[in-house]
Amino acid sequence: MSADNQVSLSRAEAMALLGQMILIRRFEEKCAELYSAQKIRGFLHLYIGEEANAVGVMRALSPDDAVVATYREHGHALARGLPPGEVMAEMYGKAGGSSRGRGGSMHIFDKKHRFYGGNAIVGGGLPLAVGLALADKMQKLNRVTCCFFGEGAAAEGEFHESMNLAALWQLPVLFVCENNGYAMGTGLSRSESETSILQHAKSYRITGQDVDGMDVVAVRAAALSAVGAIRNGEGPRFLENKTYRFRPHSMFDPDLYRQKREIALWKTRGPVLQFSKWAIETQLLSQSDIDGLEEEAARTIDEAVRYAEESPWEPEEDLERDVYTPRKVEETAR
Amino acid sequence: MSADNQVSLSRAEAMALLGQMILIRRFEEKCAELYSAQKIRGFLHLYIGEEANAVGVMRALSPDDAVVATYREHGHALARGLPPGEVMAEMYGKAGGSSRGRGGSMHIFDKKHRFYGGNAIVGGGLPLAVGLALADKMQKLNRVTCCFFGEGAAAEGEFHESMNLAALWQLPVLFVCENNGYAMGTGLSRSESETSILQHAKSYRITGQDVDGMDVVAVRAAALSAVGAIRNGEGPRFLENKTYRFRPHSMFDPDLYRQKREIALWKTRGPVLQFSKWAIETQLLSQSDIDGLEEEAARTIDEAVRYAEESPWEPEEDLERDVYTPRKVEETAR
Amino acid sequence: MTARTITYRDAVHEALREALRGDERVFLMGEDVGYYGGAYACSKGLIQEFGEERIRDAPLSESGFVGAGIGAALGGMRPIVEIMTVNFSLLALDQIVNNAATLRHMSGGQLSVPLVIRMATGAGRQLAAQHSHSLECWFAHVPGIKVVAPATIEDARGMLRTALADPDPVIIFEHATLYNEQGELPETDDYAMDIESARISRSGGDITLITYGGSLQKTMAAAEGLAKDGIDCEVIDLRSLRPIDDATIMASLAKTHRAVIVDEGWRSVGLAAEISARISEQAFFDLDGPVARVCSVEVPIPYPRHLETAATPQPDKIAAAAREVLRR
Amino acid sequence: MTARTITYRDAVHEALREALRGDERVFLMGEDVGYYGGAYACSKGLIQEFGEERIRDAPLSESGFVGAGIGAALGGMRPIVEIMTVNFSLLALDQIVNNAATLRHMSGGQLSVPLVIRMATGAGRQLAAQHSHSLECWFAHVPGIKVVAPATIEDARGMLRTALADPDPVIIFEHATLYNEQGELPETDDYAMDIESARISRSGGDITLITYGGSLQKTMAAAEGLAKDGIDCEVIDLRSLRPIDDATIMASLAKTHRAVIVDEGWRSVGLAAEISARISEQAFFDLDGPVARVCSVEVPIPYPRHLETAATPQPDKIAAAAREVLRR
Ligand SMILES: Cc1ncc(C[n+]2csc(CCOP(=O)(O)OP(=O)(O)O)c2C)c(N)n1
Ligand SMILES: Cc1ncc(C[n+]2csc(CCOP(=O)(O)OP(=O)(O)O)c2C)c(N)n1
Ligand SMILES: [Mg+2]
Ligand SMILES: [Mg+2]
Repeated sequence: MSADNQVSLSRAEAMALLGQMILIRRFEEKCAELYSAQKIRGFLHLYIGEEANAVGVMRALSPDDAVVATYREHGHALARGLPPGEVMAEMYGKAGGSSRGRGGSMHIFDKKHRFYGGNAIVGGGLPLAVGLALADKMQKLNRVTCCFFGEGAAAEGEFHESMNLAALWQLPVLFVCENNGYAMGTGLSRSESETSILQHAKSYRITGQDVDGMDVVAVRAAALSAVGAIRNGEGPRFLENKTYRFRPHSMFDPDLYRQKREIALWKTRGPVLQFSKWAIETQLLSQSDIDGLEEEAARTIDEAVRYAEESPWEPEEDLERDVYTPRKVEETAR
Repeated sequence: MSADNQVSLSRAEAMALLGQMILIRRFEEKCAELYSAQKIRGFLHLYIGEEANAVGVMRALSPDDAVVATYREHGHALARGLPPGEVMAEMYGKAGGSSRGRGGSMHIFDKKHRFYGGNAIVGGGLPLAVGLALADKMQKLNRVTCCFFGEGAAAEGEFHESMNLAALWQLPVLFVCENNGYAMGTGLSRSESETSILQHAKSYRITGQDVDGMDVVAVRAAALSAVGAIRNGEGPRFLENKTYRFRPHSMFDPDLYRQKREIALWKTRGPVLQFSKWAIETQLLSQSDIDGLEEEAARTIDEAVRYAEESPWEPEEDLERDVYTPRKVEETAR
Repeated sequence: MTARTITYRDAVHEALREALRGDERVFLMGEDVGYYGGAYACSKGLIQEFGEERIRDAPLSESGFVGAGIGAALGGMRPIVEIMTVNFSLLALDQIVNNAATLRHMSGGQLSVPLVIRMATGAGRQLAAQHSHSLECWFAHVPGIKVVAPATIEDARGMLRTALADPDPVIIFEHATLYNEQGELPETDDYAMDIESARISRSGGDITLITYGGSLQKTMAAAEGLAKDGIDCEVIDLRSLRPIDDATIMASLAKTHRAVIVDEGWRSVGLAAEISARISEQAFFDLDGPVARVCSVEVPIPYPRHLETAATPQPDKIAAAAREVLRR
Repeated sequence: MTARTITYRDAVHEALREALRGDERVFLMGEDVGYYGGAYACSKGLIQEFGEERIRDAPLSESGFVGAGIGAALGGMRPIVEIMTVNFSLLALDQIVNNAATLRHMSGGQLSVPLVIRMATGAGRQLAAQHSHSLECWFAHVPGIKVVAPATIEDARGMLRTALADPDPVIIFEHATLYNEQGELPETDDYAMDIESARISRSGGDITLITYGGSLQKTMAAAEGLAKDGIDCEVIDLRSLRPIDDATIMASLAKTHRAVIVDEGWRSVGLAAEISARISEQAFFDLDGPVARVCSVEVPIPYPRHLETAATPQPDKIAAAAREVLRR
């Protein structure tokens, strides 16, 4: 953990950071279990190992800001403060889920929290984030749109187009590239001629920085500084967070393409482990604080699972609901 | 004209460069006339002012190399050595045209000359060029694929994807960005946050250089050096040629977005004018050489127009021909 | 109510201008909508009146700026995104299908995307294969969006207003050959046109000709020609391609018992097939004979005039199809 | 000829492997076809056998690598491009429609694009709206490409070989629910299957059920069920979606006089509409009643099993539609 960042960290903040990371970690471990139990179906992409990114970044955002994420977004949803029960119910596909169960693990939406997905098309969320930021700028709302995506997305044309639009129009977007080194089974050096995604961002004249995505304090500090600049009207900012997923890409992935040693090595840098150790060493937190957070997470997750279990299925009659907005007397364009 | 480049220029080469530029210039002036006479229809995008680019680059290519261009490709077709009569007949839409008249001015193809269009989708030719080069590399053919496109195309996702693929796979492509400052009516600084397209190319680790696209000698020199490197197995190369179109974007464009002064200023740097002046000053060519080239161009164009006029229309019965390859005993995949 | 003569282009222009004046949230975004004035000159002068923010020239990035339009709609704006032509919309389909059309349902009704996308469509100007597509049928296949094709000057003005008032994404197809068409437009402030129903453009009793967009005038011409031979055609302008107004079609079939569908799209798996299938399902026992389709020949549209004409529906082919159905 | 039990996935794998062995020009390119082994594991082990050049992992750049496949085909190779699923093909449509499908005609017959594109398609695995598309109909609309949907293990192996031998672009749709299906495959070297004709999967005299791809098994199940009630269905597997084999369909209609079309695509403006329209045009006087369609409900496909099932064609719905057409 970098010495610079320790200074400003209060005990309360440390509790919040670690509490959220633990919640996400345990929540996802539970999801893996529930997947085996066939309560959760479809694709499930675990965020385990990457928690510091969502948690660190979200601490820099205010409730008015917007978030756009990917199919690996349960962690982001929880860090953003979505009710864990609703997130879990969405994983089940229940009517009490964030998206009424329609989307499942890849499509968690929550308008109240300005959480705009959940997007299963790699790169597909980037232009949306640009547009949300454009709306804010045109409406003179001093809000930030934060867009998470993987390093794999950086190869897509939509990445390029979105970077250019955001920079050209000086829009208030915080781009957070969660560079976990792999896009499914394809290592970054096999998919990008320039493996620094930050260099790409810079080629659009976007300011940014490399961040240790295993260090929640570093992520938080970087995000705070970036969000500050954005709110200050300085245009978009870019963070390239070097991170790692401890699990395979999805529950279907046999993970043939990574070395066991590599995984083990990264695990020693795990964000929960690392932060806990540091917090105890620096006496910011005690072991019993941590135990307390674990217990709280366990309770929250139990509660979330109960909520999900008890939540009803959306009735089949509602299948065609919400394809279009129900007709009512509409306001006209003028 | 840069002193460096003068040295290696023979009289014959000077004649060729100027002859081709004059041919293209006069050919296109004729096209404008024929457009008014409604002999040529649809869209017509003149290359006038930009001749040095096609002419200079083509001199560096050998007949085995491939060329991919845009809808502004008549100049490239002529510089590549396509028979002017066939190019003109294509502009008419006659059966004697390069593409049997099917494509018109935006879709000139000539397999014999490895001239792969003519593409009316901005950016659409870039992935094709990558693929042609990939085929060469896989077949161990020491050939170059040269891809022309405008600076406007650089904003498209396909630009980004193509740069990355070419660089990642170290493919023998010469990218030539003809930066004429405008994409239709949109000036470069209003469409790109980073207005150096070369900087973009570099962000993929592609080597390249800025080139004075009004100076045929400079273009030729840059292309020779780039093609040399590519043939040497050094991967793709990129040229950003700063140039200007003297005419509106197409025959439909009222040209409301440019200053008359700007156009006039660029005209003083016109490639035909500039090179002629320099060649006379340096006594490489005489005025009568130039007059001879003009006469030859005029003859060639007369001949091309006659050929186009006399060429038959493709019969309506052939409309459905060549949508698919006619069935014959096909070789199997093995 | 007085009327005045105006082009289709100017009708679009007026509707854009009034929308921009009437609602701060409305803005126009697309390639060359600003200083160039729009590829078809529909937005000429608007950047001078409304400024660069609201008349937003976009880089050549169809996926990017269409997606940005969707995001801006989510964020409280009412964007009008102009995709210069349908040909370039191929680069933006992911955003349209996977985001614009899907977000409302997928979010369980939380989000809506009040976005209007306008684009020119169709052949007829000798622009060859890559610039002559008619892909309305692709869009009409997708739940979550509405698709309209204003074939008249009144609709060109009035449908835009209604589309902007709609809380869901609406795609407007303007046939490129229509922009120069002239016609009378009533002087009224109350010009919103519904975007869900078909219109009987000509009423008749012998056969129903069903069409939309750039083929309406050709179909009307065919009907006039047939009238001279005593064949009385009813012509339906679909107007809305999604949803499709079945009631108007079936009511007409109940009267005429025969139908020809005219559609500039390629024949196979196009809009004409859908209309035919619906007639078969809903009016089978009304039918006196097979439903015929007059569509584009299944070739990339060629450049030369005679081949382009041969490839696309024309009055003579429409009339011939009607005669064949009628066996006259 | 001996036979052995094998999965659809392995049939694809075998066909790929043999194609790569048999022709130096063949290579496989796509996201995660290499070290990952293919999203559906069809290419597992091939990179070890053929190396990184010929089993080419591509970056997430659908438009880029599909376009590169087209270019490589022009340049003398025989690329097999895998688009992981049809959902991502939306990003590559410009290359497919404006280049692959068009180059031959537009160049006056000079060029040809011997390209095979494979992609997984369809719903049924609870992957929700953005990952459950069935857009075969869009591709089937486009002249210049061929479109096939192997519904059986034999076709999964055999159609790939024929597609590779074809001088024009062929798009192969593999329904994602089929990969784990098992069946018998004859041991033969001569396994190329034609890619133009439909197949009578079950012969019967009362009604014709027409389908393809992932719906074949559901349709067969419906037919078995109906057989118990004495309703004798003929089932046609279209196999080729472009061109469509009209003759087989009409011959069946001449016998049964009734048809239901089963198509996992959304109902409006889909493949089922085309089949219906063709029947109306070519077999109208053979028909005893309206042609029915069983398609997906027009909603973005939801994630929960019960809603996904409700949204897509199922044996009970197919049987019900058949009964309704037969009024039994
Ligand atoms: C456009 C598109 N292409 C392919 C896929 C299939 N796919 C899903 S996730 C993924 C890898 C993405 O990698 P990255 O962006 O690095 O994110 P990560 O999964 O590592 O978090 C791929 C190829 C997709 N969902 N969308
Ligand atoms: C994908 C796509 N979008 C839009 C257009 C319409 N269009 C044709 S040319 C052009 C400008 C291209 O500018 P540039 O690439 O700089 O080339 P230039 O015309 O200046 O040579 C535009 C917007 C198109 N043909 N294709
Ligand atoms: Mg990754
Ligand atoms: Mg330009």
